[in-house]
Amino acid sequence: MTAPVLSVSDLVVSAGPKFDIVRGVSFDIAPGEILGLVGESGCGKSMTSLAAMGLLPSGIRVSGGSIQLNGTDIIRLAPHQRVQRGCGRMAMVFQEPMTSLNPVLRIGEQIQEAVRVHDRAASPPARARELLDMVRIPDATHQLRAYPHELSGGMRQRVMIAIALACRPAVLIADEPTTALDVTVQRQVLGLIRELCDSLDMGVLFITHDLGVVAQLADRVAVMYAGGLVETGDVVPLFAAPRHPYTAGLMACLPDPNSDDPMLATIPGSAPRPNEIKQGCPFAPRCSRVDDICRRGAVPITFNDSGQAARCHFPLTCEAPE
Amino acid sequence: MTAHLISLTRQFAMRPLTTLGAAFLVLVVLSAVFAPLIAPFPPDAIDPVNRLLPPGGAHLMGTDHFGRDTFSRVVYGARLALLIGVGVVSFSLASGVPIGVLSALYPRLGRVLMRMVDVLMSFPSLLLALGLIVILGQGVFNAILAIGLIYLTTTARIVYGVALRLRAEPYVEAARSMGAGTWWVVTRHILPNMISPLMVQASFVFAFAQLGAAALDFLGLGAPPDVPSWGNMLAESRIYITRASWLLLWPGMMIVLTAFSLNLVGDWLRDRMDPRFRDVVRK
Amino acid sequence: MSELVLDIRNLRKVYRVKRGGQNREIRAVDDISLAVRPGETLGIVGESGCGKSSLARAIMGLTRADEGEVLLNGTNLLTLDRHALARARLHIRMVFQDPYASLDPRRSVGDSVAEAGDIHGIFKDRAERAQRVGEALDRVGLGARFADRFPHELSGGQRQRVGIARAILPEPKLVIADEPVSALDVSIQAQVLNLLGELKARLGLTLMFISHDLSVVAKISDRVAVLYMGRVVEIAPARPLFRDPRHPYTALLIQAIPRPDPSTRITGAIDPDEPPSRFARLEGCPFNDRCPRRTALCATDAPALREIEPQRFVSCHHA
Amino acid sequence: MTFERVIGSVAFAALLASPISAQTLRYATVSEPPSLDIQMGTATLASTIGQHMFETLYAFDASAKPQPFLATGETISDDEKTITITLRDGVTFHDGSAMSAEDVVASLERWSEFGSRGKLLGLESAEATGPLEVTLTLSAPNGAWKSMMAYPNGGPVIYPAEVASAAGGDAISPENYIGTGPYKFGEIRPNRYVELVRFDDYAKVDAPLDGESGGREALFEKLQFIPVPDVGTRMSGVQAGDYDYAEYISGDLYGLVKDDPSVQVKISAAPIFGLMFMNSEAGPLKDNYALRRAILASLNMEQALQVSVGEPELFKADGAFFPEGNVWYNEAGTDAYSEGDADKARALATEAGYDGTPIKLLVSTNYKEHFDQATVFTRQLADAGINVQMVVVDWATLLTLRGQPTEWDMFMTHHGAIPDPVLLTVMNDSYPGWWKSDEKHALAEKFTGTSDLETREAAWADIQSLIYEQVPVVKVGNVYSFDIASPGLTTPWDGAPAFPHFWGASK
Amino acid sequence: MFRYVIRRTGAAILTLVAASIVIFGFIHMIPGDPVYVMLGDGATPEQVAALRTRLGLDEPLVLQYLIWAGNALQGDLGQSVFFETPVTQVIADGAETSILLATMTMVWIVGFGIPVGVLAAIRQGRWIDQGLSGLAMLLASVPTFWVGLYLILIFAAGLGWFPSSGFPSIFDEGGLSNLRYLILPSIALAAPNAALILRLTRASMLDVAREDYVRTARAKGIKPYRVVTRHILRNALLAVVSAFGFTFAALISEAVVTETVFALPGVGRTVVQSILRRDYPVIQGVILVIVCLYLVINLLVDLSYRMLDPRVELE
Repeated sequence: MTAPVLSVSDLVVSAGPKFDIVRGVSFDIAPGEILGLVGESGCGKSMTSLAAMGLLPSGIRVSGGSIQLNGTDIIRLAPHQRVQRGCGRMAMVFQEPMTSLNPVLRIGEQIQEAVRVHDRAASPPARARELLDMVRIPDATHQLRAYPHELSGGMRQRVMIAIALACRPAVLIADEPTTALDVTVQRQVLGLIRELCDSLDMGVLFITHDLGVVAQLADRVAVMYAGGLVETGDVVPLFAAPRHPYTAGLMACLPDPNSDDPMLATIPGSAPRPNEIKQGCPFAPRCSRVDDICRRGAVPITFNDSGQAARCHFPLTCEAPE
Repeated sequence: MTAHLISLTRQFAMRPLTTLGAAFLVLVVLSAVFAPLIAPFPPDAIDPVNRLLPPGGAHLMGTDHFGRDTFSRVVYGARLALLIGVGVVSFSLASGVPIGVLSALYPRLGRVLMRMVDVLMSFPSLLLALGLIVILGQGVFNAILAIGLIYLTTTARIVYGVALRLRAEPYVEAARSMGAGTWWVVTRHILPNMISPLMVQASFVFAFAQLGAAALDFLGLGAPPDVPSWGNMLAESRIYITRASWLLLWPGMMIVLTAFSLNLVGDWLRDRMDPRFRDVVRK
Repeated sequence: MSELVLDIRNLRKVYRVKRGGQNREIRAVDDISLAVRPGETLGIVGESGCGKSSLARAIMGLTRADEGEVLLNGTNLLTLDRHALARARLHIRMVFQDPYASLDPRRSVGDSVAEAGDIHGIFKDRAERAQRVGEALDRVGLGARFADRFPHELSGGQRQRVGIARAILPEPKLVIADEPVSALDVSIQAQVLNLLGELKARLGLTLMFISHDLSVVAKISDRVAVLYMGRVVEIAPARPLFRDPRHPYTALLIQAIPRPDPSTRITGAIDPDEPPSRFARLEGCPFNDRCPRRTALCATDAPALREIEPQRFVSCHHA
Repeated sequence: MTFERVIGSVAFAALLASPISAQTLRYATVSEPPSLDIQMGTATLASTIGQHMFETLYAFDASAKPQPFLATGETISDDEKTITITLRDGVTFHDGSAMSAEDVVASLERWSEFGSRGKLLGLESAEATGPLEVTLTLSAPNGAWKSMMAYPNGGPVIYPAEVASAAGGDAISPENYIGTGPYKFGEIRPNRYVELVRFDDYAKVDAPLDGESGGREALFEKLQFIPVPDVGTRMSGVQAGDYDYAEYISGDLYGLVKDDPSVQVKISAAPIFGLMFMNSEAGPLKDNYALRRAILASLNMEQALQVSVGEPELFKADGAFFPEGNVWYNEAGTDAYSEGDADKARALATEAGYDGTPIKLLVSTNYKEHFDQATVFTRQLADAGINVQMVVVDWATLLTLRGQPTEWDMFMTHHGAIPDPVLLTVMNDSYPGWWKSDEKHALAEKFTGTSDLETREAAWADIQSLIYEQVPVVKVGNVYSFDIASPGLTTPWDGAPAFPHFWGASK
Repeated sequence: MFRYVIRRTGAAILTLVAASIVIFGFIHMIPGDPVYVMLGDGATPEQVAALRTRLGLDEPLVLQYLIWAGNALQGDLGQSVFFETPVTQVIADGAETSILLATMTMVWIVGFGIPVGVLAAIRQGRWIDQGLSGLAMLLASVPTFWVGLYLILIFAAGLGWFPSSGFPSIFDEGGLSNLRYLILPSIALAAPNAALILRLTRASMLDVAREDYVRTARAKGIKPYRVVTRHILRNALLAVVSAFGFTFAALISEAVVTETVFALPGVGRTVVQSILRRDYPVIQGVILVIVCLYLVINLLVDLSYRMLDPRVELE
């Protein structure tokens, strides 16, 4: 197994005293691997990614754990400090392609700006064109002179990826990069990310709420609920046999047009807000397998044979005999 | 309710300056209401022998060139400040809100009304007020009208902006999809949701009305000069600036502090407000 | 054939905008005809800008359609006078996309649910009003005690239930749900979809369900209409459509749905291929640019919607 | 370098860089001057500026006696109706032409026909009876004729005949400001200044300067009259050396400047006095002389003057309409002046049948003294149970309103120093207030019908008593305004004249 | 672009016409009579009537307006009743002072308001921000004339650093050093407006700082200084620029008072004086010119805004 490029362990992000948004998250990403971090809104997945990028909003800070990029602890370093210390090879693509580009600067300027920061040897215009080619934007020379508002959402997201690639990242964080796009366009952008991940051998942390996207794109999956990871594992076994009741519930919720059952499975209730989380398993109030023990103390992580980890007292056993 | 009160108290504690401002405003209101009890002298009692006395002794803030007690006049001045503020705010809201709301609801009418507002706004505000005063004649009521007209335009603009946004709100759309008429939409949805931007606007208008009234008074076209207003006190005392500069200090401070406090409170209100409207209300 | 609840005939809505000094048209709704039968759920699906929201708004009278008819139980809504139209709106109700913005933050849940009744004065007295509101809230699984709460006290799923309660209170003939679950988390989305299905079964609700998510639409609808650039490109019962799309666009759409199935992996990049600009093409099939099956005919002639087998309508020369 | 030092040094350098020319007199005026056509208007400022350009046939000497100026002398017929004036030879206008009898005739005709003061002369005809001789025919003897001819305010200054006859009743426009004075018109820049420049061909009277008469001499190259309405600004401007002379400094500032070595104080030699007119045409005061006397009795002028003027050196509560030392000074009727007796006033008011009807006192804010005095009066009258309502308007509105008898009962104004009682506004029947009682007319006839000084003095004393009896107007008191000048400015006079003049002045 | 300019200009002209009617109508509603004021105390009714006829005040209002508007189009704003000179000349005489005053004031506003607003924004929440924001609000709450009076008291009468009042032309003796006369007035005038610009700059900086694209810029690894100058400031200034029209109107209003306090021979004081003198033609002319100027400046502001922001299409 190759060494992870990004290693997050026991990350805690707080918005104030006794107000933890991310509660002890750990994961590793290997080069050329896409880790799908999946969870519902407010579960802390975006804060995890922003913490990793050093872009937490003011008032929110990392209060525990470590984040290592190629073995260097980069916690609490803002991106420009990482560049100064030579560990800046991490980039991020955001959810909203419409607002994530500066409206008054041409595409070319915005890409070249990133090139200048990271790649002093390269000629910015040439490199910018190269980057646009990499993200398969046709007619690159012309598009470099375009303003963001002249491009479609899908194109903008490609530009965002081009900007991210400017630092030749070891790790690319993509925070719901396709949520705002139409499905047909989403498919194209996902394909691009897969290809770049493979060809550039980068680690990708792909954050999404969409299990379908994770299933088709990610190599490994981490499921997040109420600020903590509930389950991690390789994509194939995890989707074949989720171990955490929450993961299983989520999958069941997805409408399957091929099923004849008019009703969908549901998870009763809704996810707690960070300040409402009580002792014990945060999923306990909604869990069908809940027992007294779930409401007390820390929940242990259990592993199965295929390395699938779940933080549950009563993980679902595979139907297949062990 | 108590919880609300506690959170309010906490918010004030976070902004000590705003708290001081609010306290000052309470003080101004109290002096306006209880002026006869607070003021040691009638505001128009003339005592030429004791004119232009420096602060101290029986006259806490000294006396003016008539020998009138400055402190008493400052206290009574709060009445006019309050009257002007309340008057201008009421006038500008009473006229600006219908104009803004109607313009937002009826785009055709709105184009005309907003163009008229543009015309009014293309006049420098003080000149507009001066012109009106000269036409209407001098007087407190006319000063209120004149200053109110200035803020009619800004209020109408802001209300227009807010109403446009509210009109596009899905819940307004929902009501319209149920067959709600304009009156229903305005009274049940638009006006109730406009309260907080209006409160912010009102506090700023109140503040700027103080400055506007002071400027009118200063040019001799505001409240009649026999009325003890802070602006009049400044205008009267201005020629004594080198000889009795304290005469300008007290009423000037009152104007500044009142406007400052109102601005602080307005800022605080705005910060508490729905962020969607913040950029509309901010000028 | 039973009487139609809603019969849309040749509906057209064109926005005119100035661009580069020229008047250009966006045909948001371009000659759409659709019918909704009693008790059925008609799904409308399409990508952003395909005209699905404009269609809903035109039916609701929130924007004025340029041409065509919207017949509700045989009455053309577009020719009604203001008062008659207002009353007609009691029978045709809407559930909105954003559960946060579609409830007035200053009105209690009860007031919001009762609003349509209040507007039209259908309650005899306060007691009846309270009772009806309670019933509606019960039906959506919230309970009458929610009537006194305010939207900010509710979760997203609860708000959307309020939105549904508001829609069903006047016992409408038709409910139009415009992306009712797209702002919700998956687990909540399932709850709301179930609720709609349940209400449909229990109240015999007739539903027009609009969404960009074909898998959701297919799940809940009896029939599905696929919209592209303001036109219906395919109408068919849900299951057959999903299994065997006849229009190349429907096929593309279905193929693009991310499936929670790691066996259908995304392996590499595809070249960009995006919906064309929303400005109207003047001739030919609107899908012409992207279509894998296009021929010379497609560039010149716009295909009509035709019934290729019972219940299946496709607008494609090559279907 | 600190911020303060930067600012300081910049300012210092700027000050060094701007020497103010010793050749220019910079005079800070209280307002923008109206037309400088002296014949037509009576604005003080117009006279102050205009007298440097335009000259009269006669001029007052230091003892306020008219002396020949552009004239050299006159003969008067026995019936006092025909006056033959001989003119000084060699006087040239600013346009280079020589002054002739025609110019004088045209000027006097225009003045007597259109000038508000000129009408009072009663000129029947003026004829050039020689190249340098003019014969005037009056409709009736007028004892004040020579004073009227010498008075520069609204007075008969001499213009070239073309200018005078072309203008007729209209104001002469600036390009036609052509006179015989030591300074000629330069330019008017609104809000900035009026500039006069030295007239090099000035024909100086060959006699020492004596008041306004005698040899006037232009020692400055230019005179600039700069409008500076704010009194504090006028004062600090002189203190800072920006202006050489500033008029109308507020009494309250006297204490600040009287011992200041950076200014010289020029107290006016000619007091002005406040007047409160009563309405003889309409309203509750129309012919209720008793009520008017009640009002008079309640007023304490000392207080009013103290408030409005401040410094005791600058006012005198004097009921006589002419200052002590003036030929027209007498104390007739002044017992009733400034009694300040609320009880007496109350009794008088009751006696006059006063029922508490509000009495409208029209006052403007443009003149602080008017407003201050009105405020004090209102208070004093209230103490005597007389209900006065101040109607505060600006001066322009007051001028309009006071022409409408139903709009007011009393109004505040002031009066400048004048050479003859005939020029008192209250003597004019058509002046707002419209005092035209039979008693007044009888006495006025006696007063103007002769040029015998003693008879006229006696008649004036009777008129003054009548004023205190019928109270068409209340005199507030003498106010000695003061001007200030830079220490280097030397003027040929000590007390500032009513219209400060700067011939013979230098710095 | 061209079409846009045409359209905006058309709209501005319409506004101007409406404004001119308002100006004309308002002024004729004013009670008080310029004729009385002109002729002074002793005027007779005949003189008054004669002068009124000469000034055309007897014509029907509509005719008077048409004549006035027609002449105004030809650059003739009539004769000042008081000065007996063309109104255009009266305005030209005040223009130098007012333009210089406005320019100097704008220098303070831009030179102080924007940098300090930026400083406050990048130190958001710290004591320096709280101090500056508080100061800004205080300045915005101070009447300009009061500041003016105290500036005179301290810097002119007290320290003697600057002249207290008046303003000789820079073309007269003293030349450019005469600008020192405008330092105190421009500071008094700038104070509240600079405070507003400061607050606006700060607020829009903070707004922009919350934008996604600023996060993108930071994610690129750009230094904070560059993020501020290149991404935040540039976009924030768009909002500030659009406020300049408003600032200009506020400047004119307050200049009326400031010019009165400092006895500056500017247009603002001319207006006040003319109102008091009932000099109709001057009031009409000055306000018309001011409104014109306001519209032109707003047009320029809009145009420059549109040129700075590529999102807005010029059509």
